[in-house]
Amino acid sequence: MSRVTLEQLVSKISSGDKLAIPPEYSGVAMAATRALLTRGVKNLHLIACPQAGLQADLLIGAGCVATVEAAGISLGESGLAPRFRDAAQQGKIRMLDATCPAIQSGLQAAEKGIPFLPIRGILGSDLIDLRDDWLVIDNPYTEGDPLLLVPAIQPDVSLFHAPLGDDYGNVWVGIRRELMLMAHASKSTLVTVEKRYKGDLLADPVYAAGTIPHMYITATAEVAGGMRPLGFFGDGSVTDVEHLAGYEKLARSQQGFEQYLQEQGIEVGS
Amino acid sequence: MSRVTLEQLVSKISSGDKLAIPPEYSGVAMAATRALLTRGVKNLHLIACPQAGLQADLLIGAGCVATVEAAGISLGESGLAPRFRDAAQQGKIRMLDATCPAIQSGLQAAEKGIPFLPIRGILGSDLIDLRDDWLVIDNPYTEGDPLLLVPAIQPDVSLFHAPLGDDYGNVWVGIRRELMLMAHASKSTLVTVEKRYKGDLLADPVYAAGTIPHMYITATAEVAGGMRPLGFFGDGSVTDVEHLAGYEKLARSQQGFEQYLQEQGIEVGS
Amino acid sequence: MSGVQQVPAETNEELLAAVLGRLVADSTHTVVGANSPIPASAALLAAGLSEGNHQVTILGSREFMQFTDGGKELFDYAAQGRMDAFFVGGGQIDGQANINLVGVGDYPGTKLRLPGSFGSAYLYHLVPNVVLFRKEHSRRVLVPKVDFISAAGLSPANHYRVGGPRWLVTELVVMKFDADRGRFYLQSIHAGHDLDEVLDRTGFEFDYDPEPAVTPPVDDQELALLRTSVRESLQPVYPGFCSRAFGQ
Amino acid sequence: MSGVQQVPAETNEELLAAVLGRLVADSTHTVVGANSPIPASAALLAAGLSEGNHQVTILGSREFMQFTDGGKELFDYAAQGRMDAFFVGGGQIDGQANINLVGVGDYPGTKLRLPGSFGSAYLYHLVPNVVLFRKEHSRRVLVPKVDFISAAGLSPANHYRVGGPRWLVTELVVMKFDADRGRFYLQSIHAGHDLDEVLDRTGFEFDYDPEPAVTPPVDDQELALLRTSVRESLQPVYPGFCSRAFGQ
Repeated sequence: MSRVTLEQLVSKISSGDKLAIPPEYSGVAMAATRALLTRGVKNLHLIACPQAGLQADLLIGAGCVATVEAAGISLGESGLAPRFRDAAQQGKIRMLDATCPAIQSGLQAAEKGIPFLPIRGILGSDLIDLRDDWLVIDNPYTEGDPLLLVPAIQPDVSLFHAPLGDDYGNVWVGIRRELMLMAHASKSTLVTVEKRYKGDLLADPVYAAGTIPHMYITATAEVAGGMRPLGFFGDGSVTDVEHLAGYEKLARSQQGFEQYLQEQGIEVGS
Repeated sequence: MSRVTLEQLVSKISSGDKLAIPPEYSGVAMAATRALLTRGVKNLHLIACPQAGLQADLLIGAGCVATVEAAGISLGESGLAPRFRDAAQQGKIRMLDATCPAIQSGLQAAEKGIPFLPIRGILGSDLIDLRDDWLVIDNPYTEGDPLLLVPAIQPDVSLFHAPLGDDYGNVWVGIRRELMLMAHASKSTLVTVEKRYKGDLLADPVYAAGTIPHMYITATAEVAGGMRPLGFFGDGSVTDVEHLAGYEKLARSQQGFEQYLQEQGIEVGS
Repeated sequence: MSGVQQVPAETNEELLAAVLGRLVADSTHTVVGANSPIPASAALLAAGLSEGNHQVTILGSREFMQFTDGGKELFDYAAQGRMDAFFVGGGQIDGQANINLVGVGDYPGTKLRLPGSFGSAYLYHLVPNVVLFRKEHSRRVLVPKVDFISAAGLSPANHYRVGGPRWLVTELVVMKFDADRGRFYLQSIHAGHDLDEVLDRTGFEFDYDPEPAVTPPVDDQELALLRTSVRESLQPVYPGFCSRAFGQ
Repeated sequence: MSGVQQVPAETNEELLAAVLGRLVADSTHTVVGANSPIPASAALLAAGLSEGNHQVTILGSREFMQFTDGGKELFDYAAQGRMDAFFVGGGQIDGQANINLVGVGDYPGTKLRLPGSFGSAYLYHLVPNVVLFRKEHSRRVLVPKVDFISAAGLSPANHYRVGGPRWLVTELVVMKFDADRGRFYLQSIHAGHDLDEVLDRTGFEFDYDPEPAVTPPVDDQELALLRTSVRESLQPVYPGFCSRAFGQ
């Protein structure tokens, strides 16, 4: 584990990586995403764990993404995600449609080092026909009981924003344990932290309960406000819905999207 | 959820129940176990999650147990568990030998409402031949890859000791999340708590991270020192090894075991 | 009688919240998805009328969130059978209660790509009382056959299924889903609308009484709760909705 | 030379800790099971010599415990390939490195029921460097064939296996397990013992050099570390062991 700058952090994400990102109700590393756009990666396989919004739309609009694996991509109450919608409608991205618990089960399979997890429900959904990596088998325990299997999802890298990080590389996420699941499942994990925790998070039994231990953390960068303009469970801040509404309007066209980037001072690398 | 007396708590455990108990490094409800002996249940199916010690040995010695499902039963550095050893050697209990992660995976399958979990390793162990509920299948994702499946383990009731409980029925377990897994997997969960937490554990984001929400908790009873003579993660207390050594010596015979009960003032109900 | 205070007329949102609330009245635990203010109002209303035995979880809120094991816990919890009721929307809904949240046109949504199926494909099979709610009642939404099945309304007998769609509520009607017949039945029409309008604006076939019932209006107790405790509870989650949707 | 301080002779525990420590010297993360003071000393010694790149977890301790996801995390962690080394004991160990932790006699342990397999059946396949440690070197422990296979030393080629037994250390010897040959090789004999004694006290066949090497004694650096930082670190976990096992 090492403490690095934001630029050093995103330099650990490479073109073609399977990049896992958290849902918007959790901790989204937006500052790191902007830095990643500037770095200019290509052909990412984006894994929304299990859904995403602005972060995914920016990466798609900037041409960083080849594949999207998600249960849903939207701007929430601000509407559809326009660059995602456009790319999907035009077939510019390969879409691996899923449902939330299927992605979570895939991550848990990777966490447990097993090839798949069975999952209930879903049978009869057209999702199954689209996913040749989802198998329906006969439950070996009960005859005539068809059962869906979803394969392990092991991201190359997980990227998220967390409330606290300490000098030992431990990261506190509290009840937002989807972030811990991502870290357990991933080959590497990059975290922007809102604040530095002085001391050892694992040494305090109350903080330890919500801490991802350093063994799972590749690098952290301290970036106060690193989730903006999104809300954050860590400090109770809410999403800047005006920002999102403005984005949604502009980004309906690629030209408008470029204008948004310019207005935000985001240079897209190549 | 309700707050009850110790006697009321154990009255919710019935003869024949699948009773899940935690490992000794976690929170063992010893006072409740003594109360359970006095209550006098029979034919328990004891599920050690995944191992147990004095608690299991007392229940076995008092004739409360028909089946033991465990990865290990011992008194740790105080030696073998004498009543368990004797009962197993004489075939007085049905033994479902397991390995730690198999029990944990079984509990996770119940937690997820799925019939089984695959698990790596274990192949070649004689454990598999003994367990007709463990299946070896061909991994549907990779030809010629034999893979073990273990079925869901859903206890009727989980019983453990936790550091804190609040008036809403929430129970704080910190990093000892095997207790949370037990609660998630079980039909009902009974908890002795060391201390009452004033306020709502879920309302404090730092405590919430280590809290089992009240929906999973059937009843709690406040019992300070409810883990003694065992150690407890909740207050850093260590096991009374002299007590255990004395027990180990006495309990080598059934007569000595009865003497131990008498010395401890434990009346065994019928 | 003189001196009786005139109760102001219910808003559309209040009616829909009351109607949805009645459909989950018997729940012990109702979960509401993100960005769903009317179902959230309904769940809180039902809980308020239940004398404290009805737990409500509102995804995206802080106060009405009891889970501590990450995003997966909700789905595990449903599979454990601890969750009675859930509200689901749908870009398209058809007469067999199939729902489409993925896209219109050939897959992957050549005409209109929608956000995706989220948890619907799973919860639709595991939650005993799934209530479909889509305000818009139109042939665009209520179609003969969805373009894509995110979650299937019906399952063969050998499929493991402990839950499914039970009700559909729109700005016009309450429909009850009959899984045995595989069809919706028109339970009631909201006041101010009639059967012809419903038939005209519904793209799928359904069963109905030629003289259908009228949806009972919001009663005084419901209205009072909606405008006090429900509104107060929802204020931090949906401030815009609260200032707009509730009457004085 | 005059003035050289005489280093007191190593204790048996110190020798075994040093020998075990060398076998996990290259680890980045070594995990030690409960009730295993000598392996715990070994892991801490190896970590102390590694300049900080060697993480140690001691199950049952508070300080050397970095997991936060309950008992299962250790096993998930191993399956993720994050754990290099683990120490395992055995009621019986045979020449194919099968271990028995369940019982002696016909199952379920008619002669002597042992505690059980714990995590061995799993970790034996998933941890790259499993070091078998049993202090007692006798025909009772080191048997031709274990009565019950808790964990198998060898696997067919098609079994998923990324780890396995690599070493066996007893109070007499270090043996290296050759999985290709399916046999142990006598790496060295601790000072004060000889090949005849080893042959006499070992119940299984193994390969050896007719003039086997002597286990290198504890060196000054090892001894100094064991008697200072390792002892201090272990004091809260194993107070009895610490007062007994380490020389002054």
